[in-house]
Amino acid sequence: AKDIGGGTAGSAGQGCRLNPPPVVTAGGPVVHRPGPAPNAAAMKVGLAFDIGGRGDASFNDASVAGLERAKREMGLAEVKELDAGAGEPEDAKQTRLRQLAQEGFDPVIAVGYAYADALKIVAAQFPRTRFAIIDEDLRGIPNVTPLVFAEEQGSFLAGVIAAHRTKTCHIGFVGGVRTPLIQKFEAGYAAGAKAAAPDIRIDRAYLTPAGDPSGFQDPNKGAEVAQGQLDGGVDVIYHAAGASGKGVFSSVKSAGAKAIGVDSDQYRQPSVADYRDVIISSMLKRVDLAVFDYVAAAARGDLASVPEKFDLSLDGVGYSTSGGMIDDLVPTVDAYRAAIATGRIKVSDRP
Amino acid sequence: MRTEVRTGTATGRPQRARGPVPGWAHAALWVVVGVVAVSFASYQTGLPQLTSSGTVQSAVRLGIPILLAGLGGLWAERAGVINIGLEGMMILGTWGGAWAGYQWGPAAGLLAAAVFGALGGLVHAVATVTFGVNHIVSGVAINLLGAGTAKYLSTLLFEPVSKNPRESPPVPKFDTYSAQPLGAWLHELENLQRVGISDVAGVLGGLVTGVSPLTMLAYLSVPVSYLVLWRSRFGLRLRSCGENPIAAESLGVAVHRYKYLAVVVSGTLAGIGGAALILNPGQAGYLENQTNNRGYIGLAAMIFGNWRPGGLLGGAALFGYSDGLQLRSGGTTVHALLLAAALVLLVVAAAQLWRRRKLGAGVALVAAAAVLAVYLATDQLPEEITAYTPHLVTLVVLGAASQRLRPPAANGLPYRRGEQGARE
Amino acid sequence: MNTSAAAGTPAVELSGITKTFPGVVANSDVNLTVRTGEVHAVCGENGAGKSTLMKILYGMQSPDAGAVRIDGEQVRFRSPAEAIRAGIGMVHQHFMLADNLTVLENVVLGAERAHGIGARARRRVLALAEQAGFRVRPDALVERLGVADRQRVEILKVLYRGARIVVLDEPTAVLVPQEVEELFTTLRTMREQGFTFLFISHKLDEVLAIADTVTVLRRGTTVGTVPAGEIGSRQLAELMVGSELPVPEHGGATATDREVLVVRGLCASEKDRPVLVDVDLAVRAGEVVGVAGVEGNGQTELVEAIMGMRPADAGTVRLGDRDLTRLSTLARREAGIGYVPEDRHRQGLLLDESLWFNRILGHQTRPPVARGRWLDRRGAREDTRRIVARFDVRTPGVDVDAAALSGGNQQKLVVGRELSGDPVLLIAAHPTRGVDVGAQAVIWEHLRTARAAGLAVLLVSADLDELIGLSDTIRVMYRGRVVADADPRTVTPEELGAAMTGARGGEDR
Amino acid sequence: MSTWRARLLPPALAIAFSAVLCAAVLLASGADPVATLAQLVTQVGRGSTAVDIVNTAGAYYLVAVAAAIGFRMNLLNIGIEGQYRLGACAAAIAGGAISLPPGVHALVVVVVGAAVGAAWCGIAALLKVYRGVSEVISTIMLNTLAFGLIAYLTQTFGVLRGNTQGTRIIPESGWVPGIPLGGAGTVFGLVLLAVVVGIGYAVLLDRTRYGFELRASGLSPTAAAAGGVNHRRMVLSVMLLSGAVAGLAGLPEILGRDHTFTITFSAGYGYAGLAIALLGRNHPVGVAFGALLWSFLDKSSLTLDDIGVPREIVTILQGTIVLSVVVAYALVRRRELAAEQRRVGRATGTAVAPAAASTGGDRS
Ligand SMILES: Nc1ncnc2c1ncn2[C@@H]1O[C@H](COP(=O)(O)OP(=O)(O)OP(=O)(O)O)[C@@H](O)[C@H]1O
Ligand SMILES: Nc1ncnc2c1ncn2[C@@H]1O[C@H](COP(=O)(O)OP(=O)(O)OP(=O)(O)O)[C@@H](O)[C@H]1O
Ligand SMILES: [Mg+2]
Ligand SMILES: [Mg+2]
Repeated sequence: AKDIGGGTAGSAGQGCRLNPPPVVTAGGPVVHRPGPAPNAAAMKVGLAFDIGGRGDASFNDASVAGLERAKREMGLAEVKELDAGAGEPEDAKQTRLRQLAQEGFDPVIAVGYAYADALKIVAAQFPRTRFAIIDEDLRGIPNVTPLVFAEEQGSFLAGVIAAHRTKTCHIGFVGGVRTPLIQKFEAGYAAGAKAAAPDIRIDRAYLTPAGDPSGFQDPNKGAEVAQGQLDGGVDVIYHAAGASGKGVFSSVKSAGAKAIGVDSDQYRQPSVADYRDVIISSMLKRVDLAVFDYVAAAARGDLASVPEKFDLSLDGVGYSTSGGMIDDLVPTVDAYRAAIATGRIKVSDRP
Repeated sequence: MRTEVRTGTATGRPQRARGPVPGWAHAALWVVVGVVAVSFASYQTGLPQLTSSGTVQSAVRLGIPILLAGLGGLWAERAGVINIGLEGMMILGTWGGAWAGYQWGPAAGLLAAAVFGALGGLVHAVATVTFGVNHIVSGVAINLLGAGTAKYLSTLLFEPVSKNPRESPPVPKFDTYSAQPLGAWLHELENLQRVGISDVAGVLGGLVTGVSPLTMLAYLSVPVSYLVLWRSRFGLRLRSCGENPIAAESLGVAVHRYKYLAVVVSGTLAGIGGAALILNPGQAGYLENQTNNRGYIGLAAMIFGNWRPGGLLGGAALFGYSDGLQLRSGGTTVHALLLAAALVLLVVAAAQLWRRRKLGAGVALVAAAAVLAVYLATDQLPEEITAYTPHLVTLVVLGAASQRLRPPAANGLPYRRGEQGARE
Repeated sequence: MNTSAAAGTPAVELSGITKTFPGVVANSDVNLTVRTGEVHAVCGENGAGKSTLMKILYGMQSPDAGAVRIDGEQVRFRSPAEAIRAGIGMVHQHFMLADNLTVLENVVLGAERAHGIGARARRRVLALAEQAGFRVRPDALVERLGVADRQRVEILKVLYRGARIVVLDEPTAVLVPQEVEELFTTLRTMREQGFTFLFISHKLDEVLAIADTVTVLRRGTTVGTVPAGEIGSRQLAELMVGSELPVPEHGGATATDREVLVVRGLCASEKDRPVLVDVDLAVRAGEVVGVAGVEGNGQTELVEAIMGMRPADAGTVRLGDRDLTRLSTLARREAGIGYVPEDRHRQGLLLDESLWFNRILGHQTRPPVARGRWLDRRGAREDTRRIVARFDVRTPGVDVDAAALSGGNQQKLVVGRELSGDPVLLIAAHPTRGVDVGAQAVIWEHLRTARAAGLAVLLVSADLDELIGLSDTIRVMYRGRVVADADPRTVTPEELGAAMTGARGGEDR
Repeated sequence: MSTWRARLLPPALAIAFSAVLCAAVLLASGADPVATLAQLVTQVGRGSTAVDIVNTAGAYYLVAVAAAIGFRMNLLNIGIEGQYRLGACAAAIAGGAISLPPGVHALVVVVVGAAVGAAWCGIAALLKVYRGVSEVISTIMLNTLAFGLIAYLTQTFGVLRGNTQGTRIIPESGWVPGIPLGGAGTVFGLVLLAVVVGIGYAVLLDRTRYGFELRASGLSPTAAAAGGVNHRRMVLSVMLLSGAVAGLAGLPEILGRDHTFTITFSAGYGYAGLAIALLGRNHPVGVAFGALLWSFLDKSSLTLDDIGVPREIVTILQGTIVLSVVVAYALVRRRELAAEQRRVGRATGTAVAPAAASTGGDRS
């Protein structure tokens, strides 16, 4: 007989005993943006991608989006992107940065923490060029600006959403590779879920241990891991597994459960359009915003105004509501969000 | 040329080829031992996942690409051509499958994957059969070439659509089918959670539910390969090329043609194995590096299976099972697997003892004790190790069993038409 | 001397056949006519072009010039398949069997169209075997068969394809006299049934015993065709080599009392199966001890065990005062053993390397080719030149690859190498197998000289004439045991053959 | 006399053939092959590319020699990938944990790298020698297992710096200074290690008894055995040697630049090594050229993005070069052997006539 989708997961149980959302007195988060966009017509920005490169529907693409906006709003003259290869040696990264600096691009944005070491060397060689690095808190080099995010805070909200949407009081997390960065996602997610529902069970799994990058590139494994969690009673899964996330979505869909996307608004992402009806929300990491802000600051010559960390209070991270599947939850989630933004809830970045 | 004329027997007396138990019964016996061991472990540890239909379905999904790649290896090596280029052919298959699949549907994707894999096989055949290049060398080159070509083509053809040079646009998948009402009945049995019965029901249930046409094709290709290679004239000729091509040629077998055919079929199967990574439900489209060494693992499964389809099936199943288990339920079940392993080792020891091989029995017994000790002393294995359970299992099993393996006699040897006697 | 043998349409007519390989003219203007229903022998030295001619007839090689006529009709085979269709079958000098396939599979391979590969084929094979007068087990793996059985399989293959004209390329090389006689019985039976045979052998008495007509090739061309009844083996030999046939002659006893090699109670096994059982053996200085035995009765294993290439389960091997039992092959060689292996291509030479590089093999720890851990390349070259000169190795220099030499010259190089470095014991396994009479004579002469100088020699050979001619004493092996001793001065090949097949014990036991 | 032709002709033919093929591919996809080539060549002069080529060629040379040592004996060590990464990881851990005088410190690190590489390969060697497991399969499995082990080691002995998990920084006493060329970058000091290994490899193969036994075993294990070469011991020692050399390959980068092993450490050298060894015909000098060519293609290809040509064309180029070079070698080798046989035939043809007349027992 032909299988016609639809599973049994999610039909059982009434969900968790939920904590009430925190009461926030000071209202919503305060986002303050520096004045109107400056003119950047004389600027040439270089972009060095991390593995995954353009089209990853994740932070590489988000950084491009930031520059696109800069072009529109600030008249940015020229953007050049250079792509990285998998497992490439350190000097390839240096060459890429050097090449951009030498060709007169300023600022040069290194997308991804993998550039940290290369940047230390190249930045010293080009003291007059301004560099930025995404995802690595690289301090103490005058011409390098780190653009980092509070992933754990965004993931906290994902955890809250999951806790409110589970019927089995059992949720899952699927990480691609067990790196410190991905563990921040896990930590925030678990903390959020626990905050909203103290009794909740959380299954956490990584596809590969640190150092084996294939965990971000293997949807089949993603599907199996998710399937395992679903069979074990999980009915909401949050993933931070790059391209392997596709596999997670597909398992979730065939089990009739729910998923939370990561980095960008995955509901609107064409490559996973097949699964959009199970993507109830996505944790947003606004690399685009950070890049735009950085370019604007550079155009103004005021790099000191770039925030130390793009967190909830700066809208550097957040969550999406596309698809309207969590509209009823927005007040609750926003309450948590305000509590974090105002510092009433502190989210740890270690699981 | 090296025609051996030695019998190897001191007695000069022809000995009987096989024991009293036919090979297939032997294999079936071991399957039973395995299932019993695993259900015992499942009972002892209270982990139904060990034999749940879900785990078995995972094993099937993960095992199919390996099975197909292994069958590809089998075809080539039975004709005497080592095919380490399976990985490259598989990559070509994934690209071809995605490219045709996203435009014209899964059936076209399957066809294109087969064709692309076959092209890879053809290159290998030209290099090894026509030009006499070392088979492994050619295979390494084909792996490079396959990866490079797929990357290049996807930058060229996928990027405009998917906006990502490493990824294809979404590819439609095959539908899945289940054998009803058998599947439902097995599912009920499984849910009873009775010792033994539920385990068997889980395993069988996993095999007959959620099957896609591609999976059926893979299932079928095992007996078909057996029938074609061992029960048909074509297969006899093909195998003779792997055993003694000069003899085959002297009997009018067009050795080159059979080798070509075998390697092309090999590539085709590897290509279909690639398609299994993208056209089965739950899988993404083409993605750079998604084959992730499955071609090599297929080769390992084939060696593991002693260059026979049945054994190869066992190898792929073992690999898929241990991978599925560790992916789905992580460290605890892999830990429980240690118990099953200890049990199997005990049976091995008993079997060795029965055949009066004291040394073998001793080694197996010590190994069983060691595994059991690890099981009792720990309650979880480090994730860095469990993530590679299948690889470890393959290595250990090969280490234990590979001495009895029997590759085709002329496997990997260069062969040229009319060359015999050139050095006599 | 050319007698025309044609009466009626000849079964095979080869005219003006010419075939060259790089550097060699294998056949030049060969003419051969074979009557229907006769056994036609083709004789000639090694490399005279016999096999090449037969392969041309069988479609495995295509001639550069010349015509092939079968039953009067001109044909041009492009593959064995076409020759088979024309009724030609060939049993090759080296068996063409796939070890890992069964007897049945080997027989039906390539001829599946006739009766499939199943029960019908099996019945047909059994019937054919009966017709030819022997028994087979269709489902046995070929690797488990002895030499004679393998040959039966080869003959079955030919019959199964319905061949009327059968080429037998040196079918007797590996058989003992009794087996040869059985083969000849089969051939005679089949000749009566109308088969035509082309029969190649180096053993001239065999040729004269079975053949109706003999054609002699010398260096690629036909030098004559004579009815077998009208010629003796001496004349035949002269035809072949242009001079008298060399016989291994004994040349007087030189044996001393000093035991060089002493083997006691040697046992060895392969995968739980005994291959050597309690072998005792002694070779004294200046003595040649011959080991006779049907292939596969433990001679190979004995040599390997003495050389340390095969672990012994029990027993001792002593060289002079030294106990070698636990030593490695290299240490045994260093202790003074020279070793001419039975298969020069597999064990004697590195075909893709130069002659001087090959000179080092087995001597890599000793002057003149090595100094300590370092090679002495100059020394190796010089000593190779010495061997080339002394052993008449025909080569343009010592830098050519071993593969470029002909078999006889390769073997002379191997023997020369193994006699270098003053060995006290030489183990020679089939030292002249597949070597032409010229090279054979050189090798025999050197063995004899070395023996006279006090060398102890353990000689394993399938060539009973060689064994009888060279040995001071002969030990017969059967099923891994030494079952009999024979005195080469009195024993006949037939008696030896009987002992080798276990039919009865030798004279001394 | 014709041997230099036999050595140089095949790679030249192969590179030319592959270049033509890739040019065709480029044309078909609408790019300009000439401009592509020009871009590749001019890139060498830019920035630190030339130095990077040399540095990476050093590492490539080491892995290729490791592969070549195995190939010489018909052993296919696919596990170089795992061996060099594991060697580098272990060496970095050891280097970060100890403190010794300069020079000695680095030496210890180098020895640890080699030892660990050898040990990892040794597993495959033992399995092959004692259990008959094909080294092809076992080394593939060991490559994957090396991933897990490295992850485990960097977790257990490592530290977290920013987002990168890595081993402890090696103290300055363990660094190996490079040759600074200013803006063009710094040539790693340990590139010299590659040179030393290369010379050692050449001497070993050509001049020593061990090298002789190695070559003999590779050409014909049966003949070598009859000649007193212990095949098992050779397999074991050659695999250990190959693993040891592989274990060195990551060290120039670690001791010369990174001073730590991070989980993002360069990957893929092992597979490149196999290809380079084939390209260079396992010959010490040939492999050096192969390594430089490979490295040049890798490094220069980084610039292809600049002119909008997909960088993967270089991977295709590399694949076709390897395939066509082996085909070319096979063809040339065949021609050479035939020519030699002809030569022997000619030379002995003249010698046969008088000798044939005196055939018999009267010659000694
Ligand atoms: N394929 C080949 N390539 C090159 N040379 C060859 C080839 N086959 C045979 N030869 C050469 O041709 C000559 C004739 O060889 P052939 O095998 O026909 O001799 P033969 O009479 O059968 O010798 P033997 O008594 O050793 O069997 C020899 O010099 C041999 O080296
Ligand atoms: N597959 C076969 N093909 C050709 N000949 C065979 C085959 N099997 C057996 N023979 C021959 O048939 C004869 C009978 O051999 P078989 O092994 O059947 O038993 P046997 O002689 O009774 O053995 P034993 O000596 O143990 O009593 C032998 O001469 C053997 O050489
Ligand atoms: Mg011959
Ligand atoms: Mg011959």
